Amino acid sequence: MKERKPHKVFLTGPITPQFIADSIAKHSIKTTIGAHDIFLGQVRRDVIENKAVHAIEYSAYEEMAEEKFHELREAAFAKFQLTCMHIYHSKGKVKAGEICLFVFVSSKHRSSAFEACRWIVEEIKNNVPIWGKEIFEDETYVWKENS
Amino acid sequence: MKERKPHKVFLTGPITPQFIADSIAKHSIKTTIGAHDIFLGQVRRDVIENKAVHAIEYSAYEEMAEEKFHELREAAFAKFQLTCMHIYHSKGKVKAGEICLFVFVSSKHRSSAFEACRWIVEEIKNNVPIWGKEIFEDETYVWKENS
Amino acid sequence: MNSRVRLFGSLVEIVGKSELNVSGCSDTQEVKEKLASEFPQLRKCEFLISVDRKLVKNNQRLEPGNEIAFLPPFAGG
Amino acid sequence: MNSRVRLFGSLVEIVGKSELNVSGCSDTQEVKEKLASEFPQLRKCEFLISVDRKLVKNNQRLEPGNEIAFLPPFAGG
Repeated sequence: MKERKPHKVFLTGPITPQFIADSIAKHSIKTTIGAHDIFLGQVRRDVIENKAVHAIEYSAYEEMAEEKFHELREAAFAKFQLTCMHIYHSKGKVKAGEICLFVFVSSKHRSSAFEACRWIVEEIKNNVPIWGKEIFEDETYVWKENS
Repeated sequence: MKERKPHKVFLTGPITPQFIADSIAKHSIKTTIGAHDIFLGQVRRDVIENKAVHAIEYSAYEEMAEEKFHELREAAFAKFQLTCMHIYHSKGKVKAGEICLFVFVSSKHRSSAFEACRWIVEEIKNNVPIWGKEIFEDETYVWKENS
Repeated sequence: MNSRVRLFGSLVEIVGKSELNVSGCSDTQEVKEKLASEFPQLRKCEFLISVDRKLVKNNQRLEPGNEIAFLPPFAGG
Repeated sequence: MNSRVRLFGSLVEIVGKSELNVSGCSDTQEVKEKLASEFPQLRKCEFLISVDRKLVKNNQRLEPGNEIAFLPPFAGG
């Protein structure tokens, strides 16, 4: 089996549309790819007890999270017919409307990309030690809970 | 029900990463969105009888296709809890490695975006009158068949 | 009655043009037969027929001004 | 034996720091009890425990040098 170099998942602050465009552009040389599925998590301006979320501040048990991401990556390649996969997650502050999660899966045919992308997002939500503080305009906060 | 303006689906030539980035960026003001799912179709350099596909030239029954895209859009909004959806398809020549289809679905929670995106891509493949000529380096070609 | 027939994809090459007129046909089945007798290769082709941009299930009576189209298997995406 | 315990998310606020040392515990259950008696609010918190970055199912014996962590419910994505 080809050894896949674990890459850095955490990026400080929001994931920019330009970063996403650059990632997409890099795949034009991989001409066995027919389908990409991209999931983006965007911070919602949820209203909690009359206060609107202004930003989420993400923190993680980074060493464990990077191990989990690596396991998840190996499992995804074993489970699905993939050409490429990339995961990026923000750490630090991400404002409402900005992007905090970028999962990018590429395959020859669309079904593998779709299935893998969805599976990966669920795995991240359930099994990777990341936390978020939902910060309001007045700087009070609550700890985010995943639904 | 809110009237949704049908937008132009066909773009001449490949869909660029920059176009995708600009579309993503426009959604940062929509702060009820928590999840985006983006599907990209990329032209594969398939080898058919020892000749590699250099490009696909897309053509469509445009008037009918635009009607179908509009119906599909209305059906998707009725069927799934969506905030936004955009579909772009190339016409004319798209080289191997370039992007010919961009489906962009946004919703509050991830499951609607995932389900809608996949549904829309299948609908496009099955029900929209678009054709593609797979052109080889030597300018011979075959008509593409969807799998 | 004169009917306008549009052709797409591989069918354009078989017929040699992307549009033609047929006369004296009262339904889509007759249009199909008429063109197939003129262009026998069409009999080997798989295609659907639309009238005014709606797919025809079996056969459909034609009205003046209908736009008929012959559509080979779709290959978008 | 001295064990290093790392805390994350909301638990950092309850304990007042992100890392501490506990002594005299031979398994994860003992660490949990010891910290809960010192910080009673922990009893109301939902969290998992990891040892050397692997989640502990029930209880786990500790070895010198193990890194223990208390992990509130994950909220990534």
